[in-house]
Amino acid sequence: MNFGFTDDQQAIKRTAREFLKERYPAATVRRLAEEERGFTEEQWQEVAELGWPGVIVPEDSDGLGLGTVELVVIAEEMGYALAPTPWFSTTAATLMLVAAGTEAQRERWLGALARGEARGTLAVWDEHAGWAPDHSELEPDADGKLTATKIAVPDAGSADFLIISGADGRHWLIEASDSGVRISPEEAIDPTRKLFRVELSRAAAEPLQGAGEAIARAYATVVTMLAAENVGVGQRAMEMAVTYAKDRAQFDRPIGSYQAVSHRCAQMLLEVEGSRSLCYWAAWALDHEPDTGPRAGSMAKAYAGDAGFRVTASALQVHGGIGFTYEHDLHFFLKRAHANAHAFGDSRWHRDRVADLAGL
Amino acid sequence: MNFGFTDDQQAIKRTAREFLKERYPAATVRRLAEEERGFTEEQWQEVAELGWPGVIVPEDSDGLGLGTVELVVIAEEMGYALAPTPWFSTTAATLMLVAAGTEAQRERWLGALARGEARGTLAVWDEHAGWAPDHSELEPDADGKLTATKIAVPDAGSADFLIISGADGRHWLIEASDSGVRISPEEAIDPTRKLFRVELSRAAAEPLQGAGEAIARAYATVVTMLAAENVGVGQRAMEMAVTYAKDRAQFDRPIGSYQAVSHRCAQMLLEVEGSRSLCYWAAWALDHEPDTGPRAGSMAKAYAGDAGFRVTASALQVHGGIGFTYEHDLHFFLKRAHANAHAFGDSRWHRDRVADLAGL
Amino acid sequence: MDLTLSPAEEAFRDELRGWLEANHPGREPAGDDAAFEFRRVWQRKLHDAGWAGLSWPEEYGGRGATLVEQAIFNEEMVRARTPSVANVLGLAMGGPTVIAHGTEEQRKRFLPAILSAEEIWCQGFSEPGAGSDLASLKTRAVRDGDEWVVTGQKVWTTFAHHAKWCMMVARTDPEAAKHKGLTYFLMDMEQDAVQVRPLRQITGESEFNELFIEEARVPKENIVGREGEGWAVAITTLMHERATLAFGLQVSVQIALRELIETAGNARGLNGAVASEDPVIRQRLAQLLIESEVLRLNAYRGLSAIMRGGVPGPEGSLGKWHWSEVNQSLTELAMEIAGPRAMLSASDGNWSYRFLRARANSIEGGTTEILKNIVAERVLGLPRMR
Amino acid sequence: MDLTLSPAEEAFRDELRGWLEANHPGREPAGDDAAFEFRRVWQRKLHDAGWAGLSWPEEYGGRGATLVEQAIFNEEMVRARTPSVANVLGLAMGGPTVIAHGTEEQRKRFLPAILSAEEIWCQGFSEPGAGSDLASLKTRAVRDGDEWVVTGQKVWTTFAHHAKWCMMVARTDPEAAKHKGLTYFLMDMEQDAVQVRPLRQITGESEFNELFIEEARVPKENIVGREGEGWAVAITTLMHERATLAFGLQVSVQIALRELIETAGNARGLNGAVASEDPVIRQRLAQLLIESEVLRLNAYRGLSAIMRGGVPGPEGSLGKWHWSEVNQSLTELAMEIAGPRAMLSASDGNWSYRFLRARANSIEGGTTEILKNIVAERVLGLPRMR
Repeated sequence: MNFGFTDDQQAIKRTAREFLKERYPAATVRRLAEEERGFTEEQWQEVAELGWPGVIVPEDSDGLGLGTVELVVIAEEMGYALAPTPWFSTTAATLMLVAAGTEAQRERWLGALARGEARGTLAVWDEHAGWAPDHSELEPDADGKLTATKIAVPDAGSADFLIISGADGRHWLIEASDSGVRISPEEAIDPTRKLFRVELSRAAAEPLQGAGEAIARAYATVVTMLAAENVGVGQRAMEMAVTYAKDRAQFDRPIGSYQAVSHRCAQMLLEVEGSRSLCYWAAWALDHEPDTGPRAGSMAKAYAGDAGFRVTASALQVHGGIGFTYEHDLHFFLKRAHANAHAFGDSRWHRDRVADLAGL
Repeated sequence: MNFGFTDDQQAIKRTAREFLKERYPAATVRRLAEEERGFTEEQWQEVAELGWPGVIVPEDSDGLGLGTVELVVIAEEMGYALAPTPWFSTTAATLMLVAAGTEAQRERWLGALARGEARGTLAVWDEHAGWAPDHSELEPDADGKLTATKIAVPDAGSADFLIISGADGRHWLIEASDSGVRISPEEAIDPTRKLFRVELSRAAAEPLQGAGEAIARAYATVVTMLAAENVGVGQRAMEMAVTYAKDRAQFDRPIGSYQAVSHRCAQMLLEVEGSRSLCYWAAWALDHEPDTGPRAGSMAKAYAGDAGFRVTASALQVHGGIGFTYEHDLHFFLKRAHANAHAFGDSRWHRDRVADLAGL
Repeated sequence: MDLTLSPAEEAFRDELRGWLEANHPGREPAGDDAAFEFRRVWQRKLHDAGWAGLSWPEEYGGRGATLVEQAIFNEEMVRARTPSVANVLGLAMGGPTVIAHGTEEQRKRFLPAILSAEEIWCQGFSEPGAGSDLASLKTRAVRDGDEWVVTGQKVWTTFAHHAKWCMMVARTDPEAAKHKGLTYFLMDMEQDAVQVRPLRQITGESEFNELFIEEARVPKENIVGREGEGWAVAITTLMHERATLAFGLQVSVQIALRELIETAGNARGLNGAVASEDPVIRQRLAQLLIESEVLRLNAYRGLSAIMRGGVPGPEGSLGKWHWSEVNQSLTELAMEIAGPRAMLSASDGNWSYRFLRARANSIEGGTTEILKNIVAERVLGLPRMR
Repeated sequence: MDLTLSPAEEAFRDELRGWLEANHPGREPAGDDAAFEFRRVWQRKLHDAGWAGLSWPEEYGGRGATLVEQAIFNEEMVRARTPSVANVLGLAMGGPTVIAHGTEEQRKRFLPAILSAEEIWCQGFSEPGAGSDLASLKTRAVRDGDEWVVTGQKVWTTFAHHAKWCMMVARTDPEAAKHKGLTYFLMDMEQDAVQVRPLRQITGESEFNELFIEEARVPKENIVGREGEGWAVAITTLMHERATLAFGLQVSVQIALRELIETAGNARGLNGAVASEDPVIRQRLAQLLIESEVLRLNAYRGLSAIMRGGVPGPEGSLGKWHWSEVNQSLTELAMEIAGPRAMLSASDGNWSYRFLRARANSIEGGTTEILKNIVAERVLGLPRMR
């Protein structure tokens, strides 16, 4: 019984921190944020060389065959660096294939994914459905083709295939190159993760197989990754706020010596650490305690969704006016925390799930 | 358009403040809190001499023929002094009779009420129904007799009659002396307002008449009075906290010079003043704008219910350990604020009503 | 207590309501310049009809309106959902400051052009190093004959790129104690020595500016109040900001909330049901209805207090602070109602923009921390924070 | 990361679980004295079976258990809903302090009787004028031969009326700087010079006491640590209070929340529906489930950190502070679920009492304000509040 990381996990964390710090300094993040695609092929290849796209791909498909804890370690660092990369979206698609792909789909894609030769993404929101991430009303045509519009699909513009959710928990794989697929950029609040509108017009769709439970666990893993990103985002925003509070003086003393500021920072720590505990637990449970996993994942997402936004907004308040300028980096963190809070089910929705799963 | 009180209203307020301060010092409140009945006949006679039981009784029934604003002025001061008196409960019953009493009921009771010769109360909660104050399931027997148990009925032990609510918004008047009525004290959190259990066993019941709308307005007036009490309670608790924060020193300076304390006190002011604005507006609307009245009353009750508890709890935190002792007076205010928040619909219920009445 | 309108007030309201029905300018066009021009035209139209500077004395082009009429005016503007005017700061802060502390010449010179929106005003108080601690400002002004020469840097100057006049505080006596050596100037923005650099905000737009002032010239007749007494004049400006704007702010919340309720009535919420029928959303909308009512009522109670007592007091700080919290909650709820569209900038009703913009509410015009200090010290009489 | 139990840990758990099944003492009786006697018997039973002072070294009557075993122990106590033990402060604070700072003689003298509940301990730190500012305490101790003579007043001494020993800090050098002149004593409560006056609380019960100390005698061998170094020893006690008790506190929240969910499942809520099916209540119960999970996980993460680093650190402050907020929310929600019964003292599940009792949570054992200061200064490294 030990919350500490193994040596291997520590090594991944250290590598991630150093690599991302080196390759994604604030200026780079800012530049990528202003571009439409948000990353370069070279940057993706570097990520692939670290093996990250294959973390949860089995070793016999060229992956690392690791688990959710390792995903969460990387996701937290991704949030800390706010690195714009399609690693999250492609990992989400990979999780779906590992959980519920047909033999042929796994054969076709997993190795390529692990080697960084292909990318995927996960499209859940119908244009006109409610906000629940599992509430798609999409039905295939009689011949299995799909016609629909999905919104806010991350990194779809650079993906080779899309996993599409539909009514009754069904999912399909569609290749981006299909003539029935039209992908166009949407203006996202968070410019460090590119969102796209995906219009399908009788697109060829291969159904996934796999049981509902495996898919549920894959979704729980996806939201745990987002929660972990918010841990990193919150940690970084808190560090920025603490540093600013030490440096900035008003009325002849550092603002961090005022309780209005220092207690605010203490509250940030409370929420960041709480988020972190839940994420690590959820990750571990998803790997080792299948019954607990989905509940833990929803707990982590609900808490870290709220906390990420509150911590970054609070950090902005500590910074005062300067934090409200585009020139300062803080707003990128606030926007990511906000977007993550609303992606794949907001806190309200995940609390409802926690209540369901706790038998309430 | 003027939020200021008229000269008459100012005079009532001044009299109330002085009379209650004189007659209900902390030691008296504390003594009455520990008695079962909670007030003496002499004390009631003093209140009656001021005309307060007759504030909303028409002048031709020996009342003052005044309105809700005057009730609220008195209720606020009652809360400020935390005077244990059955004025609230008897006024609640009086409001019901004025709104919906039959000619005979009004004839029989209103004059006596106004002169302080009789007291009534209002019993709403069935023992086994839900918590909504309008959710009684009580039905009369075929011959009109009532058999039921009502809980948490204020001052029933010293009332001459009870107004009993039932299913479908019906109400009855029952005399306390009826052989089918059994009244026993309940242990209340707030010892400055005595609560009773009322068991009816085929008690003779006279139905009230009057339209649903008049009754709804009477209830809105009752909850506005409770809200006004919480304004006075909150004001007093805030004053206690501010005084303590000025006097108490820790780490060689008054604790009120720490933002953790001073900002807490500022928050109290925000909530007390907000409650006060809503109460005055609701009172005015109940007298002058019938369409707005019930919505305003529910707004005042919801806000002042929450605020009263938060302000008194916050004042306790400012006081630290000493505020948690029975010897200190603060807890009586906290308990009243809490009880008022839950009486006649809690904040949740009143917010639901606000939503309904706003057409949501 | 009498919250009804007098016959005169009713007549005023009916007149205004009729005028607004006939003269409503429609929706603001997109684009900063187009919108600003639209607001200028709208203000001129209001002014021509005698609706601008309503409460100013008639001799200065106002209407000498009562505070209640001013309130009715604001209420009717909400009801009609009118756009903003161009010279917000001139009307709400500049004019009242000149009326209170200016000379007769200054009043004659400046007030008419404020009303007509011919001359737009901006405010140069904050500096990079002097935010909440305003009196630590470093911009200097040195006497040179009949002029003062001003050098320094200002930030958060709204409308600077449209402004003719900047109400500005600068240090004229570097030897004096912090609050003593300051003087209040009206600086002409149309000189090369004043450079305006737009400050891009997290919303992407540039509503605010930085001013770089390099030996700008201000004639001595443009000092408001006396040399070295700028702090007191600045406080008047800030009080008017918090009091007058607070009334406008509660009105803007009423509008926004009405729009949000409409949005919620059309949005499909959790599991596809209508968002405004969701019990959890309903609770929060109801709470916002209540809080926005508190803002409105407190503003009116403030008016009643001013009617009895004279000048706006520190209680105005309460309204500004409370408004910022309500507006932040409101926009956060809007994001919740937007569901996955909360991630997109182009949400219906511009909610994503408003959500980001609201983060500044608790900073601009006095941070919440400073406002709480003011309430604690000046309203509750608690000891000064050390 | 490995949140599974090792085979040894599983064996420990199974043994304990079996023992608890066989030996659970049932529900605590009503009445202060009866309840206390019940707790004493229960502790003795635990001790006899080797379950008391689990983590203490074996040479002092403990089991030398690992921190994880200690955690498992707490978890199993929750699962079995066991009552409290009698000597809470002796086990959680007194024993660990004596182990850390005491002499070998003191360990031998005091530890066994703590474990067996023969000698109950209380804590005399706070004074009427020294609450959060503990080091400003005024109780004096003057040397008289081989004894110290103690005079002063203490408050908030839980269990004082049952206690044999009081761990107490007194000023032994009035000339020294505030934190320097203090010494840590173990004072025998069984002397006339020590008067215990129960302090009635807002709940009506008297869980705490005041101590009036008039020339009480403490032999010099009952000093823990050295003369003048009492502050450091007291900090150890407080750290253990926050760290060890925090683990117990999260367990108590788990129990309470489970009970509240049961209550909500049986209560008729708004408009007669089952309370736990109400969407608004469900949201709040779910949030409490999440927050209480955070408390549990943070406590475990704290253990992992101690296993790596040694002593409990200031992070313990985080848990105590967070717990108080969670427990207050929980009891407030219980009142909401109680509906009109929230006005009555005799509510089902004793929720009204717990609701009132919870108000002290953010004060006792370090106010939330002080804990936030500690977190800000010692964990985040922010400048000292002035």
